[in-house]
This record gives sequence, structure tokens and C-alpha cells, in this order.
Amino acid sequence: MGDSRLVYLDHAATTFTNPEVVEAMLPFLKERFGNPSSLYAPARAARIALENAREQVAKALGAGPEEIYFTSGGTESDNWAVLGTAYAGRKQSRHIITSSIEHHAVLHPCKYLEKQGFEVTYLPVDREGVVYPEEVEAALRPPGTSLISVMYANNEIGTIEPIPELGKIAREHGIPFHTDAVQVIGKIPLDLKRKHADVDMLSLSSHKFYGPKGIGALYIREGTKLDNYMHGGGQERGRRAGTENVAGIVGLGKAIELATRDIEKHSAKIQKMRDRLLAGILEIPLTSLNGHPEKRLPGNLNFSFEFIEGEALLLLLDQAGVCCSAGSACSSGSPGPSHVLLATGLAPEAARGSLRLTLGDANREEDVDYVLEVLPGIIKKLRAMSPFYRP
Amino acid sequence: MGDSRLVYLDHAATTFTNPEVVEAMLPFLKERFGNPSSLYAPARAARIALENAREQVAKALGAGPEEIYFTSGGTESDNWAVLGTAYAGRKQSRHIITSSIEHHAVLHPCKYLEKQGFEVTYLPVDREGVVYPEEVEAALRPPGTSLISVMYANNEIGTIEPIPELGKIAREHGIPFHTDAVQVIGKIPLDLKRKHADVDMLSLSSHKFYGPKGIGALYIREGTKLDNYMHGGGQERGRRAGTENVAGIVGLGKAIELATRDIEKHSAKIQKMRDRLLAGILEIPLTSLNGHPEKRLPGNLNFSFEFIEGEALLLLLDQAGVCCSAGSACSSGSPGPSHVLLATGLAPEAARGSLRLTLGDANREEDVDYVLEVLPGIIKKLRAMSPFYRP
Amino acid sequence: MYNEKVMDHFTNPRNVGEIEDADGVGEAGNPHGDFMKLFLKIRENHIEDARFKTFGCAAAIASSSMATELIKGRTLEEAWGLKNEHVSEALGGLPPGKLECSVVARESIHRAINDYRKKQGLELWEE
Amino acid sequence: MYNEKVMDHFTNPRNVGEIEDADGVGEAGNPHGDFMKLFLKIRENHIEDARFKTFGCAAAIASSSMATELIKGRTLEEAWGLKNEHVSEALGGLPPGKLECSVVARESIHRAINDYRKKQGLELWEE
Ligand SMILES: Cc1ncc(COP(=O)(O)O)c(C=O)c1O
Ligand SMILES: Cc1ncc(COP(=O)(O)O)c(C=O)c1O
Repeated sequence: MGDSRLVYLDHAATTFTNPEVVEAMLPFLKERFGNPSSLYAPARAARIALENAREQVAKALGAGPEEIYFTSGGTESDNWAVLGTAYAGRKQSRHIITSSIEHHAVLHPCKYLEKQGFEVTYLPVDREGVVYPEEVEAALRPPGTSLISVMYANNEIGTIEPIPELGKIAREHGIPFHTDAVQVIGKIPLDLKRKHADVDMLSLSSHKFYGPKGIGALYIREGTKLDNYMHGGGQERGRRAGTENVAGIVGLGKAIELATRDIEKHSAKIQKMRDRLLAGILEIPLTSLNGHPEKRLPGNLNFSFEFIEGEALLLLLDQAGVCCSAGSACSSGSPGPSHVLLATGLAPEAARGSLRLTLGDANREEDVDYVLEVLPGIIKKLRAMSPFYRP
Repeated sequence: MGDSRLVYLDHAATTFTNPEVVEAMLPFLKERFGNPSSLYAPARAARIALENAREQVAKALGAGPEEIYFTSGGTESDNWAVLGTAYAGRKQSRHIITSSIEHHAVLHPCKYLEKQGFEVTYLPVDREGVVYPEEVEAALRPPGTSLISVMYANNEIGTIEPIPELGKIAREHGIPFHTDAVQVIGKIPLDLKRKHADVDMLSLSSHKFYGPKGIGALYIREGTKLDNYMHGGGQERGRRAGTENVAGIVGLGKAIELATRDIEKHSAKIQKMRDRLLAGILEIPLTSLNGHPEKRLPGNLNFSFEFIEGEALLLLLDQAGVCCSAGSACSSGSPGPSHVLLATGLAPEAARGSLRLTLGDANREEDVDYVLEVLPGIIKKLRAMSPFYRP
Repeated sequence: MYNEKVMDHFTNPRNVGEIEDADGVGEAGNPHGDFMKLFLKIRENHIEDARFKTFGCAAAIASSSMATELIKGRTLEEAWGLKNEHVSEALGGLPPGKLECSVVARESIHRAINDYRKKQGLELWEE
Repeated sequence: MYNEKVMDHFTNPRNVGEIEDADGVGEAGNPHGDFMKLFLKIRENHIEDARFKTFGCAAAIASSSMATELIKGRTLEEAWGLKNEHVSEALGGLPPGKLECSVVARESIHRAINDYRKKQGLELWEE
């Protein structure tokens, strides 16, 4: 208010696009407009750029370029993995295992399958949002289980799931394993050849790691059986139809290269800021951290403030120039408390008073100071208005 | 060769992006990066831009903004319309009517449905590629027919189908009617309130009318019943999930506004150039035009040259700096003659010797002169090599 | 999303607080979890003062603020007749789906008035 | 898509044409619709001259051109032994899916040689 300060703390919702990424995209919005499927020379630049981006993604994941398929974003990747695998195996099995804290891009395809007679097990999580491998084991019905899909890290509370362990169980039972890694790229090193050799499919979305919106990829390990999801032309080696979003793909390639260049150092820097913000906010009375204290994305914070309603808090923070989110940005518009927080056993009132702050490359140490300066007053103001609060 | 002249005659495959469109997109690749679903002020610019683009699309189609849904392109729009309608009605009916000359983005979803026990009628076309309304009538099995989908104009031979007549039949029998209008935007005026009041769904793709790649829209008339296709977050009023490709959507909006500003004059200009090229090429012996002589997209030409193989012709033209396509760019990579030309009754050899030239905003009258200068020599050279040709 | 008037009443809500010796107190909540507590000071069938506390979204808080402004100085009959639509109109409109956030205001008023009537030994008014 | 050598043999194919009084003529087509007609001039069991006409894609034309270059001056036994892979190697490689376009060359050679042997009253060679 009056103050033109802007502190962006919603990197989990979307990130700014790295200027180097925009620079790389521009030629493909301008002179290099050819359709990569065309045979003539001017279109070749587009085709080469496409394959270059595929190499960049493959390298970042420790995968082969022939295992990377470009999609229109994390949502399409998740839909493809879940529905494509379920449909491919529907003659043999109609059971899917997923977690109760997945993004809606996984949960809603599962609900859609339930309407078609599939059965879905939604694994519970503990108070900190962790899925237990034993629970997966207990839910299995080989050969009756078509897919296990558990996200790599949760977008709301930041909890990191035990993906290598879960993958191992899936592999032992011969069940395809998918993980939604949308929140993970550029934060946790991935290696699909070694550490993550049991992951069969992995979703990612460019705008979560300083790339453009509307472009993503699905990693599909060779030999994984799934139906196509986008049917039509022969693009993406016949597995994902549609004229390629060349500029977006080039942006995604550049973004993943930049974001994975030095993950450890980058994450450590973000986490240091995050931890100072965490300590400062926990000094506000009646405040608790949601999610796991250690197994947590480096930039993620999620709090419950007792006697506080999330939207009101968000708007007052917005007026102070602080951009953040209550629960998941993707589910705003749908009222009601977050399914993730409820799954961790949080009471609906506490879930409604939750605030997510996600740090990233837009932040400096001063941002932490500023939030710690304005937040306590805002909390105080809202509590003073609450009929439940007794100071 | 040596000559740096470039003549782009493949506007049906993709178009360059209008510089005004790129200009409009740039802020959303840069400072206006907010997620439209977010509540805070800086994200509002994205939300407003989204709704503005929706108005632009609605206005261009004579539709209401609440009937426009953004997708990742023509392929997704077609998949959504066909599969979404089929699945929504699968308890009542499992029969679809389409034409034999649809784009693969309609045909392949239909094939996919056939594997699931749906029955599909592929309507025949006449020698010029026209679908006959009587054929639709004959194929109907209300209430057993879930959908009629016939493209507005064909991407290979340019033939324009009698959409108002077909729509009328569909409406009379209470069957949803979809048309793939990907090739039509900016070429033929559309009016979904009046002339096309019987069209329930319509697909479009931005990169065919000087907008960016990887973005499109599906028009869905209010009250049309179809399942969601992209399941997840609550974007697009709960009907198409996924963080919106804001820059792409802004580009699509601007592009459709510019492309539909003065369709008649624009199409007349393109058609004038086209007709001169047509007359010149028909002077080459043993050459015939594919598609309909009048009911035809203004920029489209499609020829069969006897004793000529398409790819060889294409490559020699490429060496002369002329970019065009043999059959459909989207189906290159899949060998064999075009399913469209075969459906018109062309012999496989003639289909293999087909060449598509599509004119648009990249062209000037000199381009026509140049093609008429180089093409006859190339044809002659290839025929001289042919074991079948007797001069 | 919200207009300026709503944002003003949300950011600077009027009449926040409690009245120690209130003549009527009413509480109401809606399924979204908004909750309002209203305190009325009543003299000669007129609302002399109104104070509230609300837990809820911006629409709920702004509606509480506006509703208290609208009923102050009015007769009990007038206050009883206040509709959600009056509140939202006075606020210049609420976004779609947010109208229900103003119901807590009307319900609190009804309950506070009946609480007063009960204490006075009067017959309760019916919805 | 194609390398420079392929493009060179496609754009400037060697040995295009017919031989009026050919000693052996062979034709072959493949399922993609490529079709080649080969004319051989044979003297003392050696291929003195070879000419072709081909309808087909760039790979088919380049393979025809290269194959005729490779067999000229060779014995019939050597020519018979020419494999698709030799042609495609000599061209520096063909794109995936285009290797089959070179089969017409080998088949035409076999048929032209057997045509010659038949005319000479010799036993036909078998594949
Ligand atoms: C008629 C038609 N329909 C659908 C499509 C698919 O559109 P896109 O490639 O943008 O997904 C195309 C072009 O590729 C087309 O020409
Ligand atoms: C964990 C997770 N999965 C999937 C998605 C969907 O990605 P997109 O919105 O880019 O389609 C998101 C973000 O929106 C996410 O955070």
C-alpha cells in the first residue's frame, strides 16, 4: 500500500521466466517459425532445436532422449501417465494405487477412472504428509494393480516422498510406477539411470522452474506400456500428436538446463533464506508448520495460524505487497479446505487458516526481513476480529 | 541454389507469427508472469489478459466468451470434442459419424474408440472431396449416434464442406455436431449465432492464422454434453485443467482479432495470387488439380503431376527455395499416399505425385512468378528420370 | 476480484469489537466456515450501537462491516428486513460464489434481535 | 534429413537413361511405390555400362544412382553380391525407415543379370 515493494513468495504456483530462456525462445516465435515435420530446409532449424531440447531434458533427468515426450504441461503429463496406463492394461487389471495428497492433475483422472469401474486406493499419509511404503505393499493386488502413482514432493506442504523405496516395491511386483515431479525439478537431483531406476514415468512442467507456461514433458521408460493420450499426427515418434510448441519446447530445454546446473548450491541458498523466515514466523504465537520438518522442498513453508482465515490473510499480505498462496493456487476457486492438509489430519479450521510461502530465485534476504516485519501485525489484526480468539 | 530466395508456400502447415502478436505476448513471457489463478494483484494482469483473449476469440466466431475453452492446439480440441462427447454418451450410444478425409486428429481418436467397441461411419466423399448431406442422413441411427464430426475445410485439398447443411441435419436429429475449423479461421467468416447456429463444437489452432504454436481453442455451445478431457485443477471454469499458457492465449487472441478483421478483402487478395499460380501450373502437361475448383480455401492448391513422386519433387523445390508440402505436413513421416487423396478416388500413383501449395501473408506476386519459373523445369527433370514416362 | 468498496470494508472494517452489556447477541456460521458474532445495543426499539467479530474471508468481513453500518440507527423491524442483497448492493456487488458469505450477517442480526426479544419476554419473530 | 552425399546423388543422379540395345534389363518396385528400371551393357562377364530410370523418393533415386556407379566395371558375380547395405554405406547412410528404398536397386540388378543369362540360354541364378 503506497509502498511499491513486491515480495514474490509463490514460486510453487509459478515462476518468472528466466531472461536467458526468453532469449532462447524468441527466434522460434519470429523467423524460425517452420513446422518441425516439414521437409524443407527452413523447417530444419525447428526440428534440430526440438531434438536439442529433448537432449537437455534427458541430460537433466539422467535419461535417454528417446524416453522424453513433450506435452502441454504437468497436467497433461499426469493425465497421460494415469489414464494411458490404466487404459492400456484395462483388460488385465482395474486397480490403481495413488496417495491422498496428489495434485488434482492425478486425483481427478483417478476419480474419472472410478466412474468407469476402476478401483483406486488413496494411500493415507502421516501427520507430516509422508506416504509409508508398507501401506503400498498392503494395497497391492498383482497382477490386478495397473499403476502406482505417488508424487515426488507435495506442492502445498513440500513433503518429499520416499520415491526410490516406493519404486522398488513397484518393480518387485512388476507394476508400472509414475511420479509427479513437477515441484522437484531444479530442487532435488534426479537420476533415472541409477537412483531412480525404478521410476517408469515422471511428469514435469516448465513454468515451475523458470521456463514458460503451457509446456511440459513426460518421461516414459522404454518398454512401459501405455496408450497414447493425444491422438492424431505422427509427432513425438507417433506417441503425442499435435504440431509442436517449438518456442515452448526450446524454453523448457533451456530452463531445465539452467535449473539443474548446480542444484545443491542453489537449493542450499534458497533453504538458508527459507529457514530464517521459518524461525521468524514460528515466533508468532499459535502458529505451526505443516509438512515435514526435514524431508521438505528447500523453498517451501506452510503454516497454520489459529483463528485466521486464509483468504483474508492472503489479501492483507497482497496489500502489503507480499504474494503468496493459501493452500494450492491451482485449487483456488474451489472453496473448502485443502485436501492435502485434511489428509495430514489437520482440523478443517486449521486447514482454512493455512498459508503457503514458497521461495525461489525472485527472493533476496531483504524479502525475509520484510515479511517478518509485516506478517505479525496482519495476523494480530485478523485475530482481533475473530469471535473465537481470546488473547 | 546459391540463390537465397525463399518462397514460403506452406501456410496450411504453419504460418509465421504476426509481429504484432509477438509484441502482445512478450510482457507475459517477462514481467507479467503471474499464475492467473492466484489472488494477489500482480497475477490479476494475467487473469485480465486471459479474459480479454477469450472475448477476442468469441467475437471472431460470433460466440459468447463463456463458450470458449483454451487448449494446447487443434489436436487437443479435436480429441476433446470426439472423445469427450463419445465418453459422455457411452451409456446411450456408441456410434460416431465422421468423414473419410478428416485430419488424423479426428480420425485417430475415432480409431481409438473403435478399439473400445464404438462403431464409426466414415462418410465417403466425391471426386472433389465433398461430403454429401444425404450420406449423413443415411448413416444416422438416432438415438444411437453420439456425434457427427465433419471438418469445415480440408487441410490437404482445401475443399469446403457444406457445414450449415450438415449441422441442420444433426440438429434435427438431436445429435451433437462438431467441426474442425483449423484451416478456416481468417479465411471464411464464421458466425456461430446465425449461419452456424447448428454447430455445437468447433476446433481451432492458433499457428494456422499467424499466432503461436501450441495453443488452440474449442468452442462448446452451452448445453453440449461432453466429458472433460484434461482433468485436474479448476481452470477454464472447471472444464480444462492445467496452468494456462498465458502468453500463448494472449497471442491467440491477438492473432484471431487481426486475422478476422477484414476476411473478405484479405481472402480475395490471396485468392487472386492463387488463381494466377493455378493457371500457370495447369499449363504443365499431365497436371491436374485435386479438390473442388470453387468450393475451396482461398490459398489452397493441390496438384497431381503424373509420373512424379512427391518427396523428390519437394526436395528439388526446396533446393530452389520453395517451401511446400506433399500431402499433409502433419502426416509426413508416415509413408504411403495421403488418405485424403485416396478417398477422392485418386489412384495411389497419382496420390504419390501430389503437391500442396498454400498461399498466405508471406506471399507476394513475385513469388507466383518465381514458382512458375522453376517448377516446370523440375517436373521435366523428374519425368525424364521416370521409367513410366514417355514424352 | 473484489471491488474497491469491498476492499475498503475488509481492510478497514467498521464496528469491529464487542459490547460488554449488549442487549442482544447473535451468532451465525455458514458451510464455508465463516462465523460472525454480533452485539447490539438497543434503545426504544432502535439499534443504538452494533459491534461484530467475524472469522472468514474478505467477503464475510466486509459484509459484517457493511451490515452493522446499515442497521445502526434503524428500528428493529427495519433491521430484521435487511436482506443479503441489500448488503451486497451497498458494497457495490460481490463476486460470483461469494454472495453466500454475506448470509452470516443477516442471520446474526435475526438471532441478536430475537435474543433481545427473548430477554424482554417478547414473542420471537419468525424467519 | 538426408546427408550431402545422398542429396548430391539425388540432385545430380549418375547414369540416368536407357540403353537401346541393352544386354539385360531388370525392373523392381517396392511397397512404397518406388520403381526402378535398369539397363545393362555386358561384355566378357563384366558390366560395361549401366543406366537406370527410377520413380521414387530421393533415397530411391540416390540409391539407383549409387548402385549403378558401384556395379560399373564389375563382374556379374560381384554385381550380384551387392547388398542394400553396401549402397547405403556408400551413400554415407540413409535415414531410418529409408533403407528399404534401396532394395529396388539390388532387385533390379538381380533381374537384369538373370534377364541377360536367360537371353544367353544360361541357368538363372537364385537369390
Ligand atoms: C484440419 C486440421 N485439424 C487439426 C490439425 C491439428 O492442429 P495442431 O497441429 O495445431 O494440433 C491440423 C494441423 O495440423 C489441421 O490442418
Ligand atoms: C505437483 C503438481 N502437479 C501437477 C501440476 C500441474 O501442472 P500444470 O499446471 O503446469 O499443468 C502442478 C502445478 O500446477 C503441481 O504443483
